[in-house]
Amino acid sequence: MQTHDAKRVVITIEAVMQSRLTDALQTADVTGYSILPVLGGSGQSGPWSREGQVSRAGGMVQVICIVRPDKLDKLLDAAFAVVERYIGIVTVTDCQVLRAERF
Amino acid sequence: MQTHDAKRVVITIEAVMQSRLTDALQTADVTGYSILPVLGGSGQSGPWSREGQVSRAGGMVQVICIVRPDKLDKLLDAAFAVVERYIGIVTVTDCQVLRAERF
Amino acid sequence: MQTHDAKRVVITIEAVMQSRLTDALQTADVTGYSILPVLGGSGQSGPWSREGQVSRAGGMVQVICIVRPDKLDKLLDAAFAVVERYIGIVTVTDCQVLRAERF
Amino acid sequence: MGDVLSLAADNLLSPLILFFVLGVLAAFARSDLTIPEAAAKALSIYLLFAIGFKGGASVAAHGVDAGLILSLIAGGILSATIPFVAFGLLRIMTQLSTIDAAAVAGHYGSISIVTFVACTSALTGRGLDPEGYMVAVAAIMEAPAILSALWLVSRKAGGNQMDGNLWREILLNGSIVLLIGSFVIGAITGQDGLEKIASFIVSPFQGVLCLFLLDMGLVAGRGLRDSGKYLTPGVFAFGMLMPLVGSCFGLAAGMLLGLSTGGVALFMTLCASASYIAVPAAMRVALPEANPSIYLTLSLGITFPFNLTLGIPAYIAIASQVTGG
Amino acid sequence: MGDVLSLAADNLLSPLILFFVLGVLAAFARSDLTIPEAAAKALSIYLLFAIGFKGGASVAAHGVDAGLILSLIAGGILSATIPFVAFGLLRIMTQLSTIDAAAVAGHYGSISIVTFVACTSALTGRGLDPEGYMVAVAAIMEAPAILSALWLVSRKAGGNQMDGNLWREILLNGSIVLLIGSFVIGAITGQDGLEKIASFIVSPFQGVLCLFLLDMGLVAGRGLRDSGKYLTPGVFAFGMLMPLVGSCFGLAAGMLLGLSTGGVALFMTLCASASYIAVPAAMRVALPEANPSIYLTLSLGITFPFNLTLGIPAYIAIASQVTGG
Amino acid sequence: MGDVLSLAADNLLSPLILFFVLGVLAAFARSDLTIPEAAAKALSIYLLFAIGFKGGASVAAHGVDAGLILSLIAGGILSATIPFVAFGLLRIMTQLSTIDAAAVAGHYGSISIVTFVACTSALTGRGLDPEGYMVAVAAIMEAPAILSALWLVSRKAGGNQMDGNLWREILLNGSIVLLIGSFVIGAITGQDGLEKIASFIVSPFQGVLCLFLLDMGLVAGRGLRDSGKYLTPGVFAFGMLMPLVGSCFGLAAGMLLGLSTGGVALFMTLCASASYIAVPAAMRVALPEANPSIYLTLSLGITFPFNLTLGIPAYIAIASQVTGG
Ligand SMILES: Nc1ncnc2c1ncn2[C@@H]1O[C@H](COP(=O)(O)O)[C@@H](O)[C@H]1O
Ligand SMILES: Nc1ncnc2c1ncn2[C@@H]1O[C@H](COP(=O)(O)O)[C@@H](O)[C@H]1O
Ligand SMILES: Nc1ncnc2c1ncn2[C@@H]1O[C@H](COP(=O)(O)O)[C@@H](O)[C@H]1O
Ligand code: NA
Ligand code: NA
Ligand code: NA
Repeated sequence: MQTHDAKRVVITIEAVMQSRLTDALQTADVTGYSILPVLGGSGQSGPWSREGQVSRAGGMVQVICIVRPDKLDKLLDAAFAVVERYIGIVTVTDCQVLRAERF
Repeated sequence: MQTHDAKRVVITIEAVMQSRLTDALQTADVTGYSILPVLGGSGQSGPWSREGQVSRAGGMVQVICIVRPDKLDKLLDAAFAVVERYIGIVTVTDCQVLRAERF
Repeated sequence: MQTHDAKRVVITIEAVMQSRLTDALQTADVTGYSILPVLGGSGQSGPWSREGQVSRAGGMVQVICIVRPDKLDKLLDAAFAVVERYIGIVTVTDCQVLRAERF
Repeated sequence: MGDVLSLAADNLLSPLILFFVLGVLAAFARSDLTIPEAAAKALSIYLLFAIGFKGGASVAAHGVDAGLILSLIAGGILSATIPFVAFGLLRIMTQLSTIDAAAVAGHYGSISIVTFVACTSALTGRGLDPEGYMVAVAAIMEAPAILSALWLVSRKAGGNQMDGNLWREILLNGSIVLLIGSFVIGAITGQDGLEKIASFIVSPFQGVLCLFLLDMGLVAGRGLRDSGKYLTPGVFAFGMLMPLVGSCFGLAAGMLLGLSTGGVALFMTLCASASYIAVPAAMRVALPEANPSIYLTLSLGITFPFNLTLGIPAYIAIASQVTGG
Repeated sequence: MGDVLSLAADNLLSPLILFFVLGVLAAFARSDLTIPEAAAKALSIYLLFAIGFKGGASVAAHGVDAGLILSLIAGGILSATIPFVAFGLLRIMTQLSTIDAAAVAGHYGSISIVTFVACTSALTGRGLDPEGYMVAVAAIMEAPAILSALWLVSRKAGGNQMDGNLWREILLNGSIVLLIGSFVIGAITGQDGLEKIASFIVSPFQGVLCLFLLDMGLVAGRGLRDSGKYLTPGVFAFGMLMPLVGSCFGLAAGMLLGLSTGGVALFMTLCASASYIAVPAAMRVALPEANPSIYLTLSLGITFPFNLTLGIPAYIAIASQVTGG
Repeated sequence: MGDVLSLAADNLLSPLILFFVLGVLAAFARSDLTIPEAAAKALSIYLLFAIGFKGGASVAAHGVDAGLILSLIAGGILSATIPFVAFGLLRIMTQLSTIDAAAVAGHYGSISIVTFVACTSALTGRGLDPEGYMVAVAAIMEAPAILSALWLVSRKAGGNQMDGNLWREILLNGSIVLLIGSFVIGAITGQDGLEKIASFIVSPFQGVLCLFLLDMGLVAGRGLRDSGKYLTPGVFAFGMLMPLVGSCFGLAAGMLLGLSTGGVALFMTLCASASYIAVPAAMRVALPEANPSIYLTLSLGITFPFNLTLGIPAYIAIASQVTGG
């Protein structure tokens, strides 16, 4: 099966920042992303969990973007501008995609 | 620690297609997969969100399969046959696994 | 944008073992991880689903750790000690991260 | 006409409608007010459970008669027929492609259970209790329209979208199974069963419905906000004309069947309402090329609020007039 | 015997049982009807909260007596003992490995709170109110069986499966904490407290229970569908014989303690029922080699419906006979 | 004083407090008892819906008077003012950085709706029904404190943390929209509307509140367990002194406005309570450098239980004394 090179960018970010991040992605011409829930975790500021929470503060989401390699830098610049002052982890992995015409 | 080469295939697909995809995987001898929820996202057809939704239409899931490299092609063929006419993104990443005997 | 090499370790493990795994990670000096829900899946022991479930038995979670390459072995040893007797899949992928100073 | 307007004014200030409006406004204002998916599904399970059970218990109380069987048959036929009318209207009024038009048409043959419930409570409030078995008619009407929609496409575009799996999914759709299942259990256990669980399914019902309508307002508002662009004038007009056309079929059927005033009004409402749960899911599988933004926005964003606010009072007024009830 | 059958027939047509059956049928037919995980958990939290509180309030009303303490002790002993009986039976009747047999045995020493509730409402419906403190007995019986199961394995297979964490997890299991906590709060606040929240925990209780049984039917049906292959004739027979054997222990204990008719029937039911929440989670941690499909399918797919349909009426009939109640 | 203590003792043994305590204990003991996120959100939506609607219906019943407008203005001013007092106290009593102190201060200007409800039910239990419009005052007080906190930071640290998005998020926060929306709907539909949904929002209210307090206990206990280290003696003392200071402002305002005894006690409670839903979310966006463990632990782990147990009885006693009610 024919596949194409692409980059898989995973941005783990606070739920309160989600719409700011996706707005920034939109502005950087990244219109494709999927959002996954994060149940809990731990980092420099200790452990947390969504269980029983009512407030959006203190929860995180994962925003996953599959992009063509040449769009990566613009995406990372946009993402970095949002996560800079905030908690947030950005990882980039090489991947292969089917149907590159969809990106 | 001893690790083994494997492929990590992530198929983001509409929730209504989930059972069709897993049936196709089963038929292609891929019996191991995990399914993750997707909260929302955006693509060529605009943004969507699971919040407040009652219908399964309009939601997506992520189906993740870890497979031995030699099983990849069969998996991709099976996945492609299902996603072809539908919304769906298939990415493949190289990875290392512990305990390859389990695959 | 400047990025740094890192390893993305994804451990899919039974929900009942989650706290044991994160305790083991903590002991192995891995203090950063995020936990994602898993809705269902299939493996050697057949299909399962969280839908309608009340018990934690029979559900899984994904624990994702981004670590510096030199910390990988310690992490894998710690994870292996926990998953050894249990159901669990450990994959390692190479990735690039922004802001390596946070790890 | 004055009567319809006063009924409609009354209706517009009921908590049900106002909570729907609150949801739409909150979505337009981009408030972060949301109902979690699991909670929305739980609300909808509660409603189907309660509606089905109460319908069944009422059948147990009033007995099965020929009207039941004939109404079921009429419901099935109407659900299968109305999509053709809708398709014709869409071809005249809009520029939608065959596939999009067929998908939309399927929604209008099927029904919206919340519209059904809103009509039932308006009727009960006026002492016009409908036949209990109308719940079963509602359940029957969910599916046939889907087949008509698929037939419309296959006739024009060729190809067969149906497989065995899809058949099962349509007929054993969760909401159909729960509605019919609860109806049957209500019919078996009758008033005894109803008494046992009345303080769960009867007394809090209106309040739960308010919350559910808030959620529907949020979802509809989000849809209108993001997909309002698909609502060309023709499409928009269809969304308000079609329920009126559908209701005429319901009126005719209800009169032929000799239903009570409440029953006729409810039959009109069923024919006028459009699905937004079962049919969209089936359409995604069978007609993935159809644009979901069009059918969802039309059904949930235009026709649902139209029926809720103006339609139901009109159907009740007409049914009262015609049956002399 | 005729009495049991008529009781059973009555019981079989109650909404509770019928909703369980609906769930099983929907799962077998592969309907996509499901209750979201969060909603199912919320239902179970509601039930534990209500059961515990009502039990505590009833103890506050009737006062603590020696029966309470003795019943708790008896419950603990029975929970620890019954697994040995179950293990023996499994060795005779089935080919299960030591580890699988021990894991199954642990489930039968522990209890199912929904079976408990179903029995309580059957009793209340017949005017045979059981002692309020039976709730506390139920809570006490959750855990000891787990230790017996582990002891059975360590004796045969060597090795020690317990660590401090597991102890804490078993004893501070969410369902035990909520049940005992609500019981204590109910006992402290008494009738005053109960009055404040009665319209939340008393009146809607039966209805919520119906929904929960629907969910249990869905889960049990899915289990039977996917794992029915593990049900060899021996295993299947065990799932129906063991509750009867267990109930005899409960009968003996209830008579020795001098409980009321309702109390005896309830003790029989507790001994007859098998866990499907707390014990499976503990077994996954302590005995990962045991096959969960076997113990879950047996407990939820065979013994639970057996007790619900035939067991409870039988236990009530026997208890009535024996106590002359 | 003796009066306060007896009120407090009464209060301490109410189901509400006891379920909160159960949650805290379960979290400390690391029990796996948890309420799913979706269920907790559903509970909070129910509470806001019911509180708002009942407040609006009560305004409809008693009519709008000048007191309503003046109370709203007073509430807005107090919410904006109290953070400055809190900030001053924090500078004196603790070593917190400017940013952390400002973030904490913002929480104390805003309000906790559950504390509000707990006070309302204590008042109703004593026949001291407060003015219905206090719900609107509570809603108004949610947001201004946030602006004061941001102003405190920008004055000291320079830079502007506000953007248009944040404004919208603060003012159209889900809980504010639902509370005000339900209030308005309650006011429009009045007693008629209330009667329709009373068995959903009135009768089960106390029971739902118990479950919600259990959840808050679990979350607060987890916070204290994991972040107790941030509670230096000064911070800890602030968490109990600040509500008393805030309540004095509420007392003064309530007296000036000429509110009823219940109204004064409720105004004191609003000023004494600290936010743990809306403000933390705004602070994460506007002041990401502030440590959430500090403000959440203080607000939910110290001040909330302080008000629930000792504060509310004290405020009621003082209000009764001062108004001679
Ligand atoms: N190395 C990591 N790998 C995966 N997730 C992480 C990592 N570090 C931080 N996180 C996530 O980001 C959150 C905030 O991190 P921190 O700011 O370090 O407390 C954590 O609670 C985790 O959910
Ligand atoms: N490039 C992408 N990266 C991640 N997810 C995507 C991407 N493109 C599409 N998706 C997901 O697939 C859904 C449908 O995409 P589309 O068909 O382009 O509207 C989107 O709403 C996203 O959830
Ligand atoms: N190859 C795989 N890829 C992804 N997930 C898997 C794979 N194998 C197993 N799993 C997950 O692990 C669970 C237990 O696997 P097993 O022990 O093989 O039954 C499955 O139900 C899946 O959720
Ligand atoms: Na229709
Ligand atoms: Na038992
Ligand atoms: Na305050």
